[in-house]
Order: sequence, then C-alpha cells, then structure tokens
Amino acid sequence: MTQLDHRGIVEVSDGGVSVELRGESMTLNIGPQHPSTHGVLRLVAQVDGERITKLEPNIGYMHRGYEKLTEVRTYAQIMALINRIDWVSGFANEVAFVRAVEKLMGIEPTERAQMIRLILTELTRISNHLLFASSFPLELGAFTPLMYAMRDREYVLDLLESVTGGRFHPNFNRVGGIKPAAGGGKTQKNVSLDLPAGFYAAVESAMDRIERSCEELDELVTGNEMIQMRTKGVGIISYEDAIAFGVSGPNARGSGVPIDLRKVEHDLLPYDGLDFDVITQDGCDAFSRYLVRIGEIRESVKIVRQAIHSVPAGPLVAKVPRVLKVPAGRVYVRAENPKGEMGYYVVSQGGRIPYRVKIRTGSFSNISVMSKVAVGLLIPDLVASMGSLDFVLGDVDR
Amino acid sequence: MTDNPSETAESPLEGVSALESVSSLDVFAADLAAKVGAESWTADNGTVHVYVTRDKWVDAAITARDEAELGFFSWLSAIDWSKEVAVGEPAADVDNLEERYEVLCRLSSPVADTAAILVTTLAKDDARLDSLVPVYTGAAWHERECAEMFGIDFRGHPNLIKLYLPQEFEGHPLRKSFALGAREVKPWPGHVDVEDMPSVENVEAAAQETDGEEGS
Amino acid sequence: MIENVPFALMLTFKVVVVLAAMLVVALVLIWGELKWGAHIQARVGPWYAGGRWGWAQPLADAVKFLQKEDLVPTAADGPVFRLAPYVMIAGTLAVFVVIPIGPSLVARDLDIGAFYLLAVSSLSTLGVLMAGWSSGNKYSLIGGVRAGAQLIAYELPLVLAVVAVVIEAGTLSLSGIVNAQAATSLPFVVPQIIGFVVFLVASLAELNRTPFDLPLAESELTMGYLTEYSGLRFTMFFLGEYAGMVSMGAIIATLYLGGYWAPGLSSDALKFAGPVILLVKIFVVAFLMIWIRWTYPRIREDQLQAIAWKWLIPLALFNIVITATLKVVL
Amino acid sequence: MVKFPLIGLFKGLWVTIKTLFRKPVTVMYPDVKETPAPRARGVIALDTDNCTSCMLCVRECPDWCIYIEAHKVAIPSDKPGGRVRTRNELDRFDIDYGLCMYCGICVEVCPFDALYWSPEYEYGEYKISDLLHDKDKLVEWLQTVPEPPALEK
Repeated sequence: MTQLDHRGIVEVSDGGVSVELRGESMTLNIGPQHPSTHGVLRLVAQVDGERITKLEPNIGYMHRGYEKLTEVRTYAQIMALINRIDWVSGFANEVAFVRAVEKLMGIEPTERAQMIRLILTELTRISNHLLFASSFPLELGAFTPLMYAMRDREYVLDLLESVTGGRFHPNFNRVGGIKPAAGGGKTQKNVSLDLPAGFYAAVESAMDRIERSCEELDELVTGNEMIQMRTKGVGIISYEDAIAFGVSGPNARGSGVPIDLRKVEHDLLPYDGLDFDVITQDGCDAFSRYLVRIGEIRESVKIVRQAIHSVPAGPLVAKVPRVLKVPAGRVYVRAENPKGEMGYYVVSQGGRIPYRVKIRTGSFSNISVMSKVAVGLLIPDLVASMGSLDFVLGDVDR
Repeated sequence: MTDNPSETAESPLEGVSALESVSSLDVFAADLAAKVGAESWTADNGTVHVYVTRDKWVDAAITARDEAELGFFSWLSAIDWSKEVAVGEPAADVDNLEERYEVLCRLSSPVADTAAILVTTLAKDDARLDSLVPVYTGAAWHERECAEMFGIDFRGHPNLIKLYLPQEFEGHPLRKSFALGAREVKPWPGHVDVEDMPSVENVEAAAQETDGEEGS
Repeated sequence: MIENVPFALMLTFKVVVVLAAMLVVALVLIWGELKWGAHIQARVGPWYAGGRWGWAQPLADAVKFLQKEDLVPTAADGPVFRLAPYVMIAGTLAVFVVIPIGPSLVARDLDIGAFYLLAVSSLSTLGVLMAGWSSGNKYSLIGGVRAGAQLIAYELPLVLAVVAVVIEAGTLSLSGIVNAQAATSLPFVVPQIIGFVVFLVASLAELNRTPFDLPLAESELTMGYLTEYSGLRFTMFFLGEYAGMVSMGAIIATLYLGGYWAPGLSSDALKFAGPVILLVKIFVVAFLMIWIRWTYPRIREDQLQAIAWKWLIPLALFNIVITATLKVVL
Repeated sequence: MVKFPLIGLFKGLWVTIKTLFRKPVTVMYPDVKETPAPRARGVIALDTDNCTSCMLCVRECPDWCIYIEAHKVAIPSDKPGGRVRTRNELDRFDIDYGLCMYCGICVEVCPFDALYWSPEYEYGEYKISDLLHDKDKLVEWLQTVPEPPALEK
C-alpha cells in the first residue's frame, strides 16, 4: 500500500499489521551436484525467501562435443556413439540418423527391418517413460513408485537385450536395415540376428505386465490427492511459449500442441499401418505432462501389440557396399524421440566421414523455457516442474 | 544441388524444368522462396533449403513465421566451409570451394509437416548477423551456442555469453581449424605392426651372400 | 515400594532404565522401518547384517556413523551447532517421565501429565531450529526455518486434540486417562475418532515425517537442516527422530488406545503384561507411520500451513465442542 | 462411482500394503545368479588360430582400445621344393575394457571369425589397469561363448 522507501519498507498491509521490509534476495545455487537436477545442471536462482525471482540455467558440465566427434568418425562409428546422447532412450536416437544416411544414399531399408525398428523404438519409449514415472514422484518425495516402475522396466530392458545384445546402447541399426549377422567371418556371417525364439510370447507377457504397472501407478500416483496438489497449476508452459521456445514431445503435448512426429513423418517408420492416437492435455502444468506420458505408455503398448502381429518376412538388411561412401548432399530427418523432437542434419561431401552433423535434441529447447517458467515459483515447485520436463543432461549438452 | 535462378514474383514455378515432377515440396519451397525474396532454393532429399542474403535474414524469419505459419523454432547452427581441415576429411572439390560460414535456421509448423531451413552465408572475416531473438524467443540459446562454437557475432542478442564452455575458454571448437585434442595425444594403434620373419630373412640373406642372386 | 533407596540413586536408575528401553525400542523401530519399507517396495532390505534377516543393521549403522569424522563447518556457529542434537533428544526422552507403563509402573505420575507432555514435546522443535540456523549453509537455513514454521503450525492441533481427550477423561494425569478408558472398557479412539485423526496427522508433522518432511526434503534441500551434520551428532539426530517416533507412539497409545490396559485382564495381571501391551501398541502406531511414509509424497510449505490452519484446527475445535456437549448431556 | 474426497490416498495405501505381503523381487546375487540373454554383449573372446592380424578391428574401433602386434612365421609347404608361405603369428592382442564401449564394431567387422561376443559379465577389477585383457585371457573367454539362440520362425 504505502511505499516508504527511505526506511526500506516495501509494503504495509491495510491495518498496518504486517510490514514487508525489502530484504536483498539470496543467490541460491541449485546444482551442479544436486539430487534433483537429473545430472549436472546448475540453476543460479535469485531467491526471495523461497520464491524465485530470476533463474538462469547454467549448462555445459556434460558437454562431450558430439558434433566435433562426428567429424572424425565413419558412419558406423557415429552410429555406435549417438545412442549415448540421450542414454535413457538409446535405440530411438539411432533411428533418425540411420534414416538420414539412407536418404542420402537413396537406399530403402527392408520392411522387416523397419518393423523391428518400430517395435524396438516403442519398447525404448516405454522404458524411457517408465523411468520418468519413477523419477518424477521421487522429486515430489514419494519413494515407492520408483521401485515399482524400475521393477517393471526390467521386463522391457530384458526384451531389448535379448534382441540387440545391449540394454541401453543397442547399436543395432545399420544403413539399410538392422544388424544382419553376428560377425563378418565365414561361420559368423550366417548366424542371423533375427528375433530370438519365444520373442513374441515374451513381448506379450511384458506388455500385460506394463499394463498392470500402469494401473498400479495410476492408483498410487495419479489418483493421489497430494501429488495432484503438488503438481496441478505448477510450472505453466503456455501454448505460445511452447512453440516459441521450440518445446517438443510430451512437454509440448502437455500444453495442448497437438503434434506427434510419428503421425507427421510418414517415411521414417511404418507407423501409418498401426492405429494409435496422440495424447494431448491442455492443462499446461506438470500434472498434465505427467498424464501425457502415462497415456503414451499405454499407446506404445497398443502399438507394440499390433506391430508384433504384422512383422513381414524378408531379409534383415538391404544390399549395401562394404565400405560405406555417402554421396555428397544435405538432409535433415527428425524423429519422435521419447524426450521430444530429435533430428540429425547430415552434410556429406561424398566420403566415409560426414563433413558436418548437427544434432537437434528435445531436452535442449525444453530446458530453455525454464528461465521463463520458473519466475515466481517456490523451490519445491521448481523441482516439481523440472522433474515434469523429463530431461537428461546428455540430451541438453550433447 | 540444382540451384534455381531467382524467380520473378508472379510465377514461382517458372524456374522448375518441365521434366522434373512438381512435388508438393517443390511447390511449398518455391512459394516460400518467392515470399521471402530468397536468392535460390533447393528441395532435394526431402529437405527444403531457402538461401537468403544476410540483410534479409530477420524479415525472412518474420515472413516465414507469419505468412508460412512456421512458428516452431527447431534449431539454428552453422557450417564452417574452409579449404584446409585440421580434423576429418576436407570438402568435396576443395580448390574452388568458397571459404565462408553458412548459418542455418530450421523453422517448422507446429501443427502440419511443412518445414524449411533458412540459410545465409557470411564471409569469414566479418561474421556478423542480426539476432532472431526478437522474432523467436527460443533462438537465444541456439545463437549463444553458435556464437561460442563458430565465433559468429549475433547483433541484438540479449546476453551473448558462452553457453556450454567456461567463460575464459579461448578458441571456437567447431571451426575446422580447431584440432581435436584427444587424437593429438594418443598415437593411432591402427598402423600395421607386423615385423618380418626373423628366421627366413636371415636364411635368405645368408643364402644370397653365399650363392650370389640365387636366393629363393 | 522400595522407599529406603536414596532418592538420587533411584532417579539415576529410572533415567538409565528409560534411556536404555527407549534406545532399544528406537533401534528396533529403525530395523522395522528398513524391513517394512523394503517389503513395501518389493525388495528385501537388510539381509546379511547379523546373520539372518539383517537384525543387526541398526547397530552396524550406529557404529558406522560413530566412526565417521565429526566435523563442524567453519561458517557454523560452534556451540549452538554442537548443542542442537542433544536438545532435540532431551525433548523426546523427557516425554517418558509421565507415560504409565504399568498400573503402578510410572516414573512420576504428574497430575498435569498431559500439559507437561505437550510442553516437553515442543522442546525438540528448538533443537531443529538451532541445527538449521547454526549450520551456516543456505540449504540448512531454509530447512531450519521451514521446520520452525511447520512445528509451530502443528503444535496447536496437537494441543486441541489432547484437550478433547482430557475433557473425555476428566483428568490431566495420564494414568487417570488410562483408568478412565479401562473403566468404560472402550479406548478413546472410538469416541474420539476425529481427535485421533487430527492428533495422528499433527504428530506426523511434529516428527518431520513424510508427507510433512519438508525440513528434511532430500530432493530439494539435499538433507535440510541435517546437511552439515556427520558422525556422532548425526547419529543423535537420527536416533532422535526414531526416539520421537517411539515417544509419539507411546503418547498416542496412552491417550487413544488405552495405554497399558487391555480388555479382560485383571489389574495385577496387567502389572506384568502392561509393558508388553504398551509396546505392541507402540509398534502398531509405528507401523502406521512407516506405512504412510513409504506411500505418500511431500506437500508444499503453503499447503502444509493451509492444512493446519484451515482443516486440523477447526476439526479439533469441532471435536472439543462435540465431546463437551456429549459429556454434559450423558 | 461417487468420488469420496480422499479416496486416492486410501487406494495408495491399499497398493503398498498389497505389495508388503507379496514376495520381493530382489535376487540375492552371489547365491542366485540371473543368466543374461545369450546375445548379451558381456566380453569379447578371441580365437587366435583364426586371427590373421589384419588390423581391421583396430582401425574400426571408435575408442582405439585394441592393440595388436604380430610377426611373420614361415610355413614349410608339404610338397618338397614348394613355395614357403608366411603366416602372421600374434605376439600381443590386448583389449582395454576400461576404454571399450561394447559397441560390437570389431566383432562385426572381423572377416576371419576371430572375435566372438560372450555374455560373461563377472570380470570386475580393483585397479582399472587390470581391465586390459591380454591374449590368453581373451582366449579363456572362448569357453563362455554360448551357442547362437534359436530364432523366431
């Protein structure tokens, strides 16, 4: 009400009961070693009491220089590296890059390989969202959902390991399809790396298991009034902010942006034959982002169930020269990575090594919106909204 | 890359040769190029590139956002075209390669699948460009990263400090002239290290000495 | 009974017995929390410590903490930093002076027992505030201030709930309350169900346990006011929390579940069975707290205050009105 | 069903109490061991008779973690007066598992079936320098290489 600056009084309530003095705001460093920053992210926050007045994310602690590394590696070696950018969804990172190289070389991957890629991408999406379903309640203080989600995630990772050999870093994609044989020699050449026996039955039981896990999570977390109290109306990313900052993936769909690249990019993976719908919520807050991801787990389960019945027979990989020389050209391919739009802009000058690869990751833009969203939040709300963005520092820093 | 000459305003498709099947992508690219007043455009491999001069950079972005509804700011980065390369393979035909920085900014529509990459070229000596932050607030981080990696100065950027690297880091890592430290230090284990046969060689040498050039 | 023993010796004997019993029960509760919490999360919990079922895990923890370096940060305010844990533990131990363990087995049957109980239990708040302020780091400062606000906000519903029990029992002394429950052979939890819920929620807040563990918020404040503590002092705080659970469990058992009394037992049988019954009731209450801790998230500071002022206090007042009118009418 | 205001809290309690009385899922590792999938990439096994030290794997390895040294050996041809053929004999074949990222490029690129994947994972060391497995250790892993699994029909 009255502004008495000379004695530092900012505001006096009507009855003169409470007088607010101007205290200087405290700079609070959240990170880089902090339990809830999903890795090494440092948030320099100006804090007045517990309310944040200004937030500056300070990234780069995890910068491995991917784009410089790609300039000294052949395409097969890059393939082995890029599933480490977003280490929670390893397989999904490879698909966009391998499609970009295939487009440059004009090679069509075989249908069987494309469908296996689709199944493994959806399994990776389920494992990524389950990890989110375990770390997000942990940010809010509930420790038990972490154990349930991790326990059920093991079933999906076992499936990935039985097919590709690696749980997190499969390195299973090859230009023209998937890894055809265990090795290059006489005997290893005809050891085919097709789907192992009993794979379909294992997928069926894993999907039922994941469905039950979703119901359990709904009862324990989604329906829980305290979680709703903590996350409804927290960390509002408006529709315009989501587009202007380039927020993509479940975070954008949580703010009402109805784009799902699986429906838009028709030649990436054979999604057109399968029916699934795009989950959007227009609550724009942490809770709706959580609902979008739990909904997407259910959609992915639906996709995988349809996909395993329509895997066409045929070779695992198309005819590709042994020494890979990619003709000169530029291409940008983007894919619906569980964290957002992940794209590769490959500039090749007709050699074994690309001239330049620009890697567009979802979490990089998802974090940049934080400095606008965090103004006025309390510290627990900041932690809740950071958790709801489901970012990983490898994705942010590349 | 087929470089189409700049079209006149009224019929953007005039430049496309009759034989080439006019895909929807080419129509969109030609139309966008006309609206933006681009020098040229290409649409191969399914990626639309629209080449714009440096001073039309900001209003090209504005028209792309408003008229072509490309409101989603995907990413902004650069390519360093230079003759000698400290790392990796050099460009295709090196001798007539024009040394330049190419700044690329990809914009896509938040609802449809239309998208385009605006490209402009900067000379190596004065790498300056207007910042897109007034047009897209999301561009701030991308431009900071591009500035610290290539040394391009974005005029009008609110706080153009280093994004990833520590503030006191000198040099611009993504330039082709920046060597990759890890590969300098460790010797390459790949060179063939198979010595000759000690036994046979001496036998042959001994044989040659005694019987002249009779050796095996 | 044994009057000829000099008072001082009697006093130290009583203090030693209470201290030992409290710490043993606290250690058992720590083991309970580890095991029950683990099984709730579909995992096994401690297994190898001490042969079978990891029974010696709390002892192993205690020894581990003791041999850790006991450092005092330079920015800390030394004496206050060193004293904080002992003030907190004193608060929880002092509660056992008035808790009746058997018909005649009570340290000192104060006739203002309930009043003393509440006064002493707010002493541990002081310990937490001292720890938070004196640690000299921002996170513990926030943790300490949060603890202060939270514990003061939840002192009121605690008191009002006890007032209702006192009206029901007609006396302030705890053994009187237990006898009142024994007389009507109906534990107060039945007529005082609202009071019981209010008291339980408020006691969770008093002990800084989830869903009210804001001062110790791991994912925000990296350990809240305990960030700078290590070694013996951390053990003191750690034990203080579980000793608090034991004392709060004892209070709830005495006020609402009938203390050492159990239906159908004659008074002299109670002389021996009393402590066991009280222990069982403490474990039941402790299980409830552990169960709640492993299910719920933390709530935010302002929501915490809103629950206290907008829900618990009106509820407690309403409960007092109901009890009073029923007392007069019946 | 009518939504009782705090029903979510009690449903949460019901879920946790159910799990309390179910069997925990943890596997007591040293006594009970879960067998990894036959294709799991645990460790690389070397078959020295197939290896002709063509250095392809060393060149293709992104992390530069394979080191090979070999020398030529004469093989006396069986027919008298026949040409003396030479063959590369391995002196040193080290894989530094401290650097290896298990990408599998070396096994895939080897043209002579010298490298095999084995799902063996229990080779932890106390010193990181012990992670440099030399030739005979890699040959030891050869026994742990499983038969390739049957395929989905």
